[in-house]
Amino acid sequence: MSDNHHTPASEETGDTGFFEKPGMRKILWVALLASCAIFAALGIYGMVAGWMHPYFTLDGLPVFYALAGAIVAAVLGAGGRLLSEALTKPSDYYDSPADETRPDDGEGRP
Amino acid sequence: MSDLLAGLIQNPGMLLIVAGVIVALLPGRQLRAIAALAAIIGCYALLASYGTAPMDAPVLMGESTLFGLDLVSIRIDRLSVVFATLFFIAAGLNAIYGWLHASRMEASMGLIYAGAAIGGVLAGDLLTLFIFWELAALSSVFIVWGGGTHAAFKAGMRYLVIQVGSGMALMAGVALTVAATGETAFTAMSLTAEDGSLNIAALLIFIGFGVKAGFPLLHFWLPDAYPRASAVGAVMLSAFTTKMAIYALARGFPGEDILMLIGAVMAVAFIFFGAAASDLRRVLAYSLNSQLGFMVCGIGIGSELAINGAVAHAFASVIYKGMLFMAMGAVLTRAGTLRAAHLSGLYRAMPLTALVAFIGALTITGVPLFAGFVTKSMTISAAGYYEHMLVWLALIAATVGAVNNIGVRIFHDTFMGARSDAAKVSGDAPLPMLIAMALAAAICLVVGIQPTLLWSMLPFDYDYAAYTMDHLITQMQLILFAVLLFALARRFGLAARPRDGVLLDVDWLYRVPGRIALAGVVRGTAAAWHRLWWGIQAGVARLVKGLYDTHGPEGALARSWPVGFMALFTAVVLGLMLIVTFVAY
Amino acid sequence: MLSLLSPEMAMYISLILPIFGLFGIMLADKVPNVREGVTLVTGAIVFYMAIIVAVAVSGGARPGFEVAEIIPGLAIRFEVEPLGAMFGVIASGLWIVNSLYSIGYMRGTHEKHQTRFYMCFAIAIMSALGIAYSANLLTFFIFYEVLTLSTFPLVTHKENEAARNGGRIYLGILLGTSIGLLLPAIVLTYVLTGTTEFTLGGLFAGGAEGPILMATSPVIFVLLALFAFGIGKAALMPIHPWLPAAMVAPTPVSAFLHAVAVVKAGVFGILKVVIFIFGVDFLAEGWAADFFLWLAAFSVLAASAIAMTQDNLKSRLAFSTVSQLSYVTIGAMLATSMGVAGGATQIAAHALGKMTLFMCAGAIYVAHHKSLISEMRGLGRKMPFTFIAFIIGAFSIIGLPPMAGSWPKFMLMWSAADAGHQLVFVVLIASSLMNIVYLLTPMLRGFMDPMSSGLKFDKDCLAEAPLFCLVPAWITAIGTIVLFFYIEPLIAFLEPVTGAIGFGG
Amino acid sequence: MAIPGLEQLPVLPVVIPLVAAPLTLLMKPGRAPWAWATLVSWVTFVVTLLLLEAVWVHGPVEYAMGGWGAPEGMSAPIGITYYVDLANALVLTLVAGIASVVFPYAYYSVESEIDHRQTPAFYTALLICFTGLLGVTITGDAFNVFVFLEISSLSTYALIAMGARNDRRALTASFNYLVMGTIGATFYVIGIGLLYQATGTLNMLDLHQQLMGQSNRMVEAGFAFIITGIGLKLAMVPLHLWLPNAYCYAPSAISAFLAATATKVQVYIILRFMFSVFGFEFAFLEVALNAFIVLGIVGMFYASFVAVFRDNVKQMLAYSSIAQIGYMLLGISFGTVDGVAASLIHVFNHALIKAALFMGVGCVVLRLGSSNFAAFNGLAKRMPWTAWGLIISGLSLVGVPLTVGFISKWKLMEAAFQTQTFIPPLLIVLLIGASSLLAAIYIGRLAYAMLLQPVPEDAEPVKEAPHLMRITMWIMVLANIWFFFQTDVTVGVATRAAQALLDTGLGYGGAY
Repeated sequence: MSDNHHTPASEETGDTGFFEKPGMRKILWVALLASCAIFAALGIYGMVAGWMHPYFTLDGLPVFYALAGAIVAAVLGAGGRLLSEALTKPSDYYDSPADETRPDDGEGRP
Repeated sequence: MSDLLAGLIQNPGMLLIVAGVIVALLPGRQLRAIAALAAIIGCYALLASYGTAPMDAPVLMGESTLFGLDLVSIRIDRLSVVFATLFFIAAGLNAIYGWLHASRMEASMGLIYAGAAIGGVLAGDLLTLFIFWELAALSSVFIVWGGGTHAAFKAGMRYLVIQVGSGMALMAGVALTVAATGETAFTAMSLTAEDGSLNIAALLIFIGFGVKAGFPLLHFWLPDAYPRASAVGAVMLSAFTTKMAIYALARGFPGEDILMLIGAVMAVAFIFFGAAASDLRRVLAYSLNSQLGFMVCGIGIGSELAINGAVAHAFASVIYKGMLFMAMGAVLTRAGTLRAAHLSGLYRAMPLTALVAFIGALTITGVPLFAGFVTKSMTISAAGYYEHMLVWLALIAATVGAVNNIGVRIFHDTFMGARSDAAKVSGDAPLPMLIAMALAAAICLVVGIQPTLLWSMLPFDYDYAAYTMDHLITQMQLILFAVLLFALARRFGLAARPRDGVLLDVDWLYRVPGRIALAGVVRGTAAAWHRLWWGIQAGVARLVKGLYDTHGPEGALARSWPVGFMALFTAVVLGLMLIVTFVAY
Repeated sequence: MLSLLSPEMAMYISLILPIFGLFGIMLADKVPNVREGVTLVTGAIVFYMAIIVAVAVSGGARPGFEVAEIIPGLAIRFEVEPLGAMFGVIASGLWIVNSLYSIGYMRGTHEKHQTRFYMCFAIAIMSALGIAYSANLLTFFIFYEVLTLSTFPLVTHKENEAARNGGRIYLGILLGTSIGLLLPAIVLTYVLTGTTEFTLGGLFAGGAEGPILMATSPVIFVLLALFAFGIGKAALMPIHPWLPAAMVAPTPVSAFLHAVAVVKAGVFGILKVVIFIFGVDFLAEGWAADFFLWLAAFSVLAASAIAMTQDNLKSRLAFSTVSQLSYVTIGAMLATSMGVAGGATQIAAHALGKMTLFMCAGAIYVAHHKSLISEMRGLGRKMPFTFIAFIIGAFSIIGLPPMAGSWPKFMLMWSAADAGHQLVFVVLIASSLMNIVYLLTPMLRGFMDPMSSGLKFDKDCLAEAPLFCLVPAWITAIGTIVLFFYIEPLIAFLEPVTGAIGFGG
Repeated sequence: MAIPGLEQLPVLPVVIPLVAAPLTLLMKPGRAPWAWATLVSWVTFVVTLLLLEAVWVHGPVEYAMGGWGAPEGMSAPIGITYYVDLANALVLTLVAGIASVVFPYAYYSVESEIDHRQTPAFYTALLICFTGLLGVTITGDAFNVFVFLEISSLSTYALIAMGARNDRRALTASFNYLVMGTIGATFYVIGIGLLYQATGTLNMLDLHQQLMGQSNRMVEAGFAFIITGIGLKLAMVPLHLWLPNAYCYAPSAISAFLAATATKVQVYIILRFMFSVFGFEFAFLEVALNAFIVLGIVGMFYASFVAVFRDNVKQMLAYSSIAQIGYMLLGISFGTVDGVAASLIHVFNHALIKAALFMGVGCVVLRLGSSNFAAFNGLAKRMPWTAWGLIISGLSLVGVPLTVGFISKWKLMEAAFQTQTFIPPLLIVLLIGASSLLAAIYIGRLAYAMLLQPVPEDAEPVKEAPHLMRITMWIMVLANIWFFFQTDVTVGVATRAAQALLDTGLGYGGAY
């Protein structure tokens, strides 16, 4: 999944790795868009030419999977965000934060 | 040697458990790791020597009698052998992964845990299954505690309670079954009795399985406990418990319709939770739970293809999920945290781990050439072939969820991007960890490229072609457009990482109101009793005092009376006597 | 087993030898090593005798003899059946373990009056064997009382105010229920049937002549109530307070009370009464047992709840015992062959498990003088062997394989299914889960929970209790695992009495 | 009598001690009177045993004093008749048996508690008392009962008063007893008078015949007087007030002897009158029986409670006796063969128990000079034989198996279960159990002091009681165990005796 690498922070820290170089990122974007286009086109072709066999009428739609991917991703992004907003409590909600740390009991565990 | 023990000890899982006890006594991590690996190989050799058998003609071994019931310690058929083999592979990978980092307890309990899982899938009857079922719970909880924090301790306690609860439900179901039928053979059963009513025995067993399989509402222990374990421990945990339950469902409830619904809900619901969780291993745990949904759906569909798909997916899932947990474990080992908010850009310091995570992401999302593609396709196809559209949709959605949770959250957000403070780590994962991850990655690739290797092991002979143009195009469309959407969202600043903190789940119910209620009941009972007991004691004390006042040496009833009084009193008694005599007559 | 002794002779010896042991102990007052040696040798011989008896019984023999017939139909008579033989082996076997442990504990804590302590133990074990081998209710009652009286000095051993109070409650409740309720029950049995002999199939069931009373008669309920509450050692709520009250005793005594003899004698009595006096099938016909079934179920849960609130480890264990004993009562009151078999195996399994727990609790006290759970945090690292043994014992009590405690639970569930009381399942499951919380948590905290900063122990400095404390605990801990695998022989051994060999047997 | 040469047997138990008593007075103070009294008690005991055996084998024995049988044609016998059936044979044997153990026991105790010069008088009084008790039991004549009652009572007053050397309160106690005993005897004799008025006979057998069908005020009143009078002698609650002090301050041997015999004889009289003289045809009997249930239960509890709190062991035992009388009344009140048998069994067993206990206390008094609880602390270490004897007989009092007390409790409960009274049987049984527990408490207190309390630090070392006392005491203790195993004598005889008593008409209708 050579996907999106756009993280504004990278410029700020000035610590640019291999994937943060602007040229590299452009290449990745182009590759992503191109492969999307190719598979969408292949899908349409397959469906029109009839050598693809949908299970249901729904996926008989030529770019059904592309749409499904995009829509679910959108819903998931929004849903996840909402869920996070609604159900996330401070870290000390159940336990004290100290509980999460592993004390150095100077002994090593059994 | 008792019958029972003689039967059980032929089970390679049992031998592995014995080895686990021995390993606990060995000094030195290296020595323990070597011994563990040797034991795993040896036990696998034993299993291999048993060969395999078709589903309809299993080979039964290690028979014994208990309570007049026939126990079968080992049943060899293709379903059990494939799971056992898988667990051996996972155990081997775990041993290698923990070569340097597994504590004594983790090394030993890890072996026992694996042994219990192997024993469980080989078990030919419900009682033997129960024994291993509980053993798995018992050994795995120590691995949770291996996390070494107070939070891990508490999570472990909760984990143990729910796991034992699962075992007890199983036991209750078994007891009902044997009481009704006298049979303990572990074969397919049905939730509905012949007269159409609910089969309570089967239901209890179903619930027992469901807890370990992470059915929705019964799943909460999984995201609670797994993230608390140590780096090594989480890898061990991810492999066995849930897959053992999947095996049990595949054996016990193939084609049970309700499973499709349950699986579909699992597959979809948990991707949202995964998206919302901030701890990365928690993200993985939810993702694991969502993947379990695939398998549950497959079992629910129940056709040969679907069962094959479920089993194959379980196989792949153990490997890639283990691999992802390994990668996260490596990050934890190096960076000391797995809070998403604190991590990014790790690929600079840990390029190989990043690569593994990448391969893992490719596998779980189902990119062709990787194991996930072939195994997921089977289940999705089965859903399609048998016209279960809702299931089919759910599985598609789950695939997209994997793209987000694993591809974006685990791989991209952690390893890519700017270097965070936490990412200034000392180097890539230690060598044994890398070796284990590499082996896992290799398996993913081998299965992905040469799926027939796996096919031959699956329960049913079913000629399934994964690499068709249909599958390739649809799957790639799905993944690529999802990726595109996430990329665009990031590009335009629409997506943010989940908030840092605790994500509430069903466990809130028992950790907050449930806890209060339980404490209330317990305190109430105790207080009621103590009050009653104090009351009794106080009452007795009062009674004794009262008696003392009247009957004690100074009391009116015990004093020495003057003789005149006595005489008078006697006269009174006589008078009474006479009156009564006359009146009564 | 090859033996020159007839089982009858073995019974004589095992009932009389402890008395000789008693005098031996008394004579060796000033020489502790000889004194304890006498105890151990006596224990070993008695155990051997119990095994001879058990072997003979498993071969189908029912050795017995009559001491005297008091009134027609009322005799002091002994006869061993499998259940009693099992109890005899458990009691005498664990007595040895307990004696070993006592040596470690009593010397470790420098207790006074050790000679009296061992003497009382000898009488107590004699009476436990008498209970095990009794052939009728009268004999049972006699030894039941002797057991109560002989353990009283043990309970009040410390001779302080708390010990006296505890002893008062102990004696008051046990004597009170036995004389006030059990004796009337026995007399009533005698009045109704003309005998008190334990009769296979049930005295009231009446054998060939048919039952003496209707199974649904209220008299049966009254009798059952008198027995169930009269055998106060079974600690069915609300007759249980003597058990926590007896916790003032030194730990070996607690272990003895809880695991070896006293409470076991109680539940053994309940089983005997149900099997031999009422008859399992007879009881199943009526409705009387149901009340006690639910009372026992309530007892299981309520005692667990109270246990959760106890900070003193021993009193927590005491309430746990109350809860676990009610399993046996549940088994008996389910009135199925599998139920009584489950109850019988629970006696054995619980004996081993609880013995371990108490000995570990005592070991902690000997080594560190800690008895409150809240003080034990992190202690596991200092005394890992003690804690591991404790955890094994706790697993057994919870009912997890591969520890013995899981089988009785399974058999009780089976029996509940047979009897159609599915609610019992809920009770058993809830009990297991509560057991985890209150038994396992404190001990695991000693290990798995990181220590608070105040508690730091030297890494290499283990501070275990003396070996005499530790080894017995491990013997019984391993015993629970062994019994798990050897449950089938035990079931087969008990089969002539329980009638349970499993499905369709 | 079918046994040749034994025709005079029934009269011997009375005659022997009666003749022996004045002789005692002539003896030198010291060992001789004691030895003589002991010898007499033994001979009497042998005679009573023979009598018991004869009655057991051959049935009731009748003996007309001086050959004054019923004249031809007259139904009522003129002279005094001795009539022995199993019931009184049993009590006779008991009294003589207790005497034959207590008399030897008395020697050291008397030496230390009584003025040396008074010993001949003491043993004389003792033998007279013995005679009286035997006479009361053996006679078949209602007025003769009164005579012997007074013989025994008068000597008893003297005997109790002899305790004054140790404690002056013995005098008051004796005086109280004298007043009360006299009142009781008076009531009894008034009752007899009324009956005589109604029937014209004093022979018990004949009385029964005459009373059949009679139920007028005079008979009612006679009944009330007799029951109250005997009740007073019996220390039936609430007429027991004289007893505790009398037992407490009497010399130890006297306490033991009286506790074991005096009240027992009274129980026999009650039985005799209620069932043999009045019988079931007597309408008021039911009411009386019901009253006995209540009185019995009240006595069982009330006296036990008092006993629990007593600090003096002798007093504690005295109150315990009152409670035990409650059991006997309870047994009588059932009005069944089993109930009466239980009562008789308890009469026998309780005599053994109390004799042993008071003898044990006597040993302690001899060595430590006190019967307060404090003296008993750590006794098991100081005087182990005495202490263990006390414990065993104490357990017997509680009713622990392997001791006779258990047999009593068992038979009583068994009888209770088979009765139909206005109180549910189960409740009665539970109450019996509960009151046994009270016994367990006060005996437990004693046992705790002896076994588990430390010896007082400033205590001087003491020797065990003399062999003679220990041996005699242990004879009683062992009898407590022996008669648990040998129930033929108690259960067997008592059941048949009860059968005889309940059979209408004093033995005429019965096979025994």
